[in-house]
Amino acid sequence: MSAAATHHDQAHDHADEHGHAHVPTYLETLRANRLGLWLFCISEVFLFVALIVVRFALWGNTRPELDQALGLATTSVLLISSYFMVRAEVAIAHGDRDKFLNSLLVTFVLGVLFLVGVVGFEWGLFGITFGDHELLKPTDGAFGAVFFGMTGIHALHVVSGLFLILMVYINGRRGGYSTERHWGVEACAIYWHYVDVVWVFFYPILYLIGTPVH
Amino acid sequence: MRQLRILFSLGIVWALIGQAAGAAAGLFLVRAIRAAANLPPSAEAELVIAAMFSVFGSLLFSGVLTDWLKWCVGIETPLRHGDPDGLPAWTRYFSVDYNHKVIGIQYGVTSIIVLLVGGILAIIFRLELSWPGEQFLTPESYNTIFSAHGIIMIASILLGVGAMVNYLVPMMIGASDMAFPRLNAFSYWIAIPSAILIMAGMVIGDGWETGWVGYPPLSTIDGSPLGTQLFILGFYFNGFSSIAGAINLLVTVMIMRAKGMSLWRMPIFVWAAIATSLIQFTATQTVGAAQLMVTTQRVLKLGFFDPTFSNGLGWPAGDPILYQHLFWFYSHPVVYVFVLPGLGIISELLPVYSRKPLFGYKWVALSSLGIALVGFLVWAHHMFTSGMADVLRIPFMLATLLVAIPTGVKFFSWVGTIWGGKVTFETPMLFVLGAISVFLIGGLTGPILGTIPTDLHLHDSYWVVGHFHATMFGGFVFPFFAAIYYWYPKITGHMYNERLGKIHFWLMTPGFWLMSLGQMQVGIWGMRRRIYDYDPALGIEFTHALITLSALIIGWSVLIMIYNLITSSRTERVAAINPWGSRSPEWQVPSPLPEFNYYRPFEVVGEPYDYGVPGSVYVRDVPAAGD
Amino acid sequence: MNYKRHLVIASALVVPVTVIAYFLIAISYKLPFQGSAEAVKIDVMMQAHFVLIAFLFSLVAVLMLYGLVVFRRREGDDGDGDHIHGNTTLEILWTVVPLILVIGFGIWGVNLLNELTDAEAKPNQLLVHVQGQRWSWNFSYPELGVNAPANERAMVREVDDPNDSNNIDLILPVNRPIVLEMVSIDVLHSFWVPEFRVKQDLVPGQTTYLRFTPTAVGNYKLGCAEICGGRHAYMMATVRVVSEACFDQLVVQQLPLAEADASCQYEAMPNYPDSAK
Amino acid sequence: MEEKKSQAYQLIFTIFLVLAFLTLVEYLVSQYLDSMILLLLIAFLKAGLIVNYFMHVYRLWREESH
Repeated sequence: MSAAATHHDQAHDHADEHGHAHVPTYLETLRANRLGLWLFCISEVFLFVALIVVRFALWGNTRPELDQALGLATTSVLLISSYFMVRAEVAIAHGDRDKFLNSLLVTFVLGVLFLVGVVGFEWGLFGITFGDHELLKPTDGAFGAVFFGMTGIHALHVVSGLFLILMVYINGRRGGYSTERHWGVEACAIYWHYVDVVWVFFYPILYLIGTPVH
Repeated sequence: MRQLRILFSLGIVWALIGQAAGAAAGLFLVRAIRAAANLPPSAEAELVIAAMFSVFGSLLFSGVLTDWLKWCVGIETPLRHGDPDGLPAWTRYFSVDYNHKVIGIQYGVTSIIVLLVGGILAIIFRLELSWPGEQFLTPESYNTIFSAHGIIMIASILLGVGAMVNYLVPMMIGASDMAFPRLNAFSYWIAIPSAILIMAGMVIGDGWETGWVGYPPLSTIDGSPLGTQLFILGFYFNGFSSIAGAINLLVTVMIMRAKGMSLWRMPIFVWAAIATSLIQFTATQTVGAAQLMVTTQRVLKLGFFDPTFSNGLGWPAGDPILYQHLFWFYSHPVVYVFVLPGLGIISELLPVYSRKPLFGYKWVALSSLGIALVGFLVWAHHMFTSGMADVLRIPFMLATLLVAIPTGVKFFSWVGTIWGGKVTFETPMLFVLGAISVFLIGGLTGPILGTIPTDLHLHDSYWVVGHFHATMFGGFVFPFFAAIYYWYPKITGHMYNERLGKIHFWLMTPGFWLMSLGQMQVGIWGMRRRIYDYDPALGIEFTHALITLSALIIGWSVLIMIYNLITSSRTERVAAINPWGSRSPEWQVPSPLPEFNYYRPFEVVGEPYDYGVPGSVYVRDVPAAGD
Repeated sequence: MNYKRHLVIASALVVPVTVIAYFLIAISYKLPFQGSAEAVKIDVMMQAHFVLIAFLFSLVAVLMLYGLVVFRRREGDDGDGDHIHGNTTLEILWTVVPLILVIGFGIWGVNLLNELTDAEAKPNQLLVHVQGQRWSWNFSYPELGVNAPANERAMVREVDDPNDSNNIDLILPVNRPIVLEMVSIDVLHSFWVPEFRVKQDLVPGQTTYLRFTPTAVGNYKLGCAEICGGRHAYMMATVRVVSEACFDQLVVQQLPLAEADASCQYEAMPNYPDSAK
Repeated sequence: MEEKKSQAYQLIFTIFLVLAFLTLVEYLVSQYLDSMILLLLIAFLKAGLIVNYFMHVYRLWREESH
């Protein structure tokens, strides 16, 4: 029996041995976790801003020719996934367990679709083609570097977000979350929305701003 | 048999095994995939994936991820604490442990070991530089060694900062531990494989030659040694440690302060730790981005920093100066990560040995934040001669000079603290005073580098080398040693050997002065930085010999300290509860502290440095009645 | 405790210590020979910095040491010091005074920098093209359509490996404004002649400029000041500042050194005592 | 309770519609106006909506949880 796991009132015996073991309540842990996650988000802002700065430094007011339909499609897919994520969170907070799980599943599928859009079509990684636009190559100077760098870093976050969703889904099926205690869902949701917010900036910055160079 | 069992219970052993296994797995994976895809073998790609896998393998095998992995599959794990079952108590210092004091000591010891490695490298190339001409190194190995010295010392300093922050902050604010003990352990255990990657870079693939800055195109050009890649990845993974540690610290200070401890009643060191963490958890990301870009440029040919690209369509090419901006946006503020905790230690210890309140507490606290904030606006002063846009030089020059103001506030506050006190000169105080003197040299030689016209001569010269060694020693090394001596009785319960401590001081301080002033002298006479050999016509041979001699003296003095620290913990000299007469909470209870720091929670009822007010106390136990 | 008296004594001590400190700096940190017009201007600022360093060093060091001696704990006294928390007036004072100093130096620096980098074409100026590569320098004179001549005399270069370094000299006419137009073909390099006091990196993919006016005839050494790989230390060249007449013979007419006027032969390096022989 | 619940669903759906609309506007702006400032403004607006309504940033400075 460890002192950390014992209830506060019963911790007196252990106090002599280990000192004052403050056992944080769920709400206290929640507060710390929330703060920590948000600080992590702020920290990551500097990574993404660095990438954006690189984009503006190297591209200036130009951009490569990219498939606009594909860009709008991936953006929409990610936005819809974000909606289903928040729907899942609202559902668990109000005890709708089925709705929670279904929404989570939809989020996951949409996230995978986004990856297919970016990594599959836009990168042409699996040789799948979309429309007839010419694909940008990673070695195409600053255009290739920045585009693949930014979408790559973002895709990495999407992949890790998908892992989180999968984890939450599995735990959710086992009944790991309740109306009162679902920090895991909240954390996963914050992360997923965060990935979406990043794309909210990346989309115009990569696809819309500047004059295309042929 | 038992010894073997104990050996294989140690996390550090498993971390090393895991790193080797991960590296091997990564290597063979890339080889197999490339063979299957009919691609020619690529040493670079193998190395990168092997390095990444090795870090992950090290973390996995050491056991620092175990709790989290269990959480992933829905298993709740109580926080493990206390001495390990069936194993000697010392083994917890070599394994994954979640107690902030254990982690602090792990950081500290690792820091000193890494410091020794960096110091030995310094002495090797100092011997090479003692005389003009080629001594015993080749230019390539010289380049590798001085580059490694730089980055290894930085790793050491980051570990040392981690040690001070981890050990001291929860103790000072009355928390039982950090907010996220597992994350805390993670921060430490990822620093180990990344340090190993950096050191491996020296031996694998002919080292590297870029200095610790790793400027492209030198770091990305065809034929640059493979070691560069390991150095960059080691640097990159070390960043995880900084970011995680800083977030942890900020949350801890935000929500785990003792009752009554308002911001203006925190020990001054905590302010420094906050300022440090604010820098660490933000700026580190940009250098991480820069290192990733260099890696992708090397492996995948993404031309972020490659100016030679042209496809005839007017598409933009990369820009090598862009790297310098990203790099210094982190690497300048990180200098303040190194020195702010040290300056915090100075401000923390001076009142104790002067028996007088810290002069201008609020000003000192705000000056830490001021330095941290201004530190974000001055990065391009490392690039005054780089060829960046002229319009940028002037604002960065003015911002750079502004750093002098909060730094000046600190100096004058320290003098103000001493005046009117009753000063004693134990070893920690000597190191504090040494720190002030050395940091003074470092600080005063800064503005001449800040005004561009004078910088045009001194840039990339040995003046710069002297200047930053003085700031690093004055801002980190001396205060770190002061902190070690000061809290040694708290950590071990034993008193260090005062005589040896004083010998250490009286060897190291003049030695350092000589070294730093000598470096500045040869710099102003025309000695360039990072050169393997120099022109005897400059007339700098004698000074160079002196610099080498003083480097040796500093090296020996540090060995004396290590001897002192090791032997003193085995003596019978049990330290008094409060040998320094400090008001700080940790000195009001017997040493060493219990597992969760305090037997009962305390509340803050006074000012931290109210020396000279009879009967006033800083903290007292929370009355048991309400509990 | 009579602080006022102590403060007066300590402040009085600061003055002589400043003088001594400046004297020590002046003799141990003697700047190299002033080989360019820019060096003269920059050195004024350098000296101002040295005065400031001497003064601030003395100020902090004297107050500190004086305090440590006067306010040391006496035998048998185990009380605390005076209860002084701080002094807002003093804090403001030592925030504002440095601020003014800093602004002063800032304005000076801006003006001087603008002067040094003034891109306006000066009469009689000479454009020199500098190309850096690992690990050698190449110079040409685009306006004259010639390259810098190879160095025929072995220079005093004990540390230099003749196999690795080029032996092309940069020959410059004295007292003419020089504009260096610099490119690098591989990695970063940096052009530094300590006697000229100015420095500029060479960046692949772009052209950088450096402007100065050499004012003394003699031989100087140019070194690469930005780490550029294996033989970075040996990426040196000789800069020979010669009279206008010699420049004409050696560069414009491309005469071999042996056939040029005797006065164009070997020139001592102004501040390298042993190179005169 | 039930009412609160449907309100919550309604709110997030409304926000989603606004976001979708803004995305469309963004696309149209780039095609017809090509204004970098406007595009960035819309991006910030979208981000603000997500941070506030989807990520519940205000929970950070709320004392009690849930």
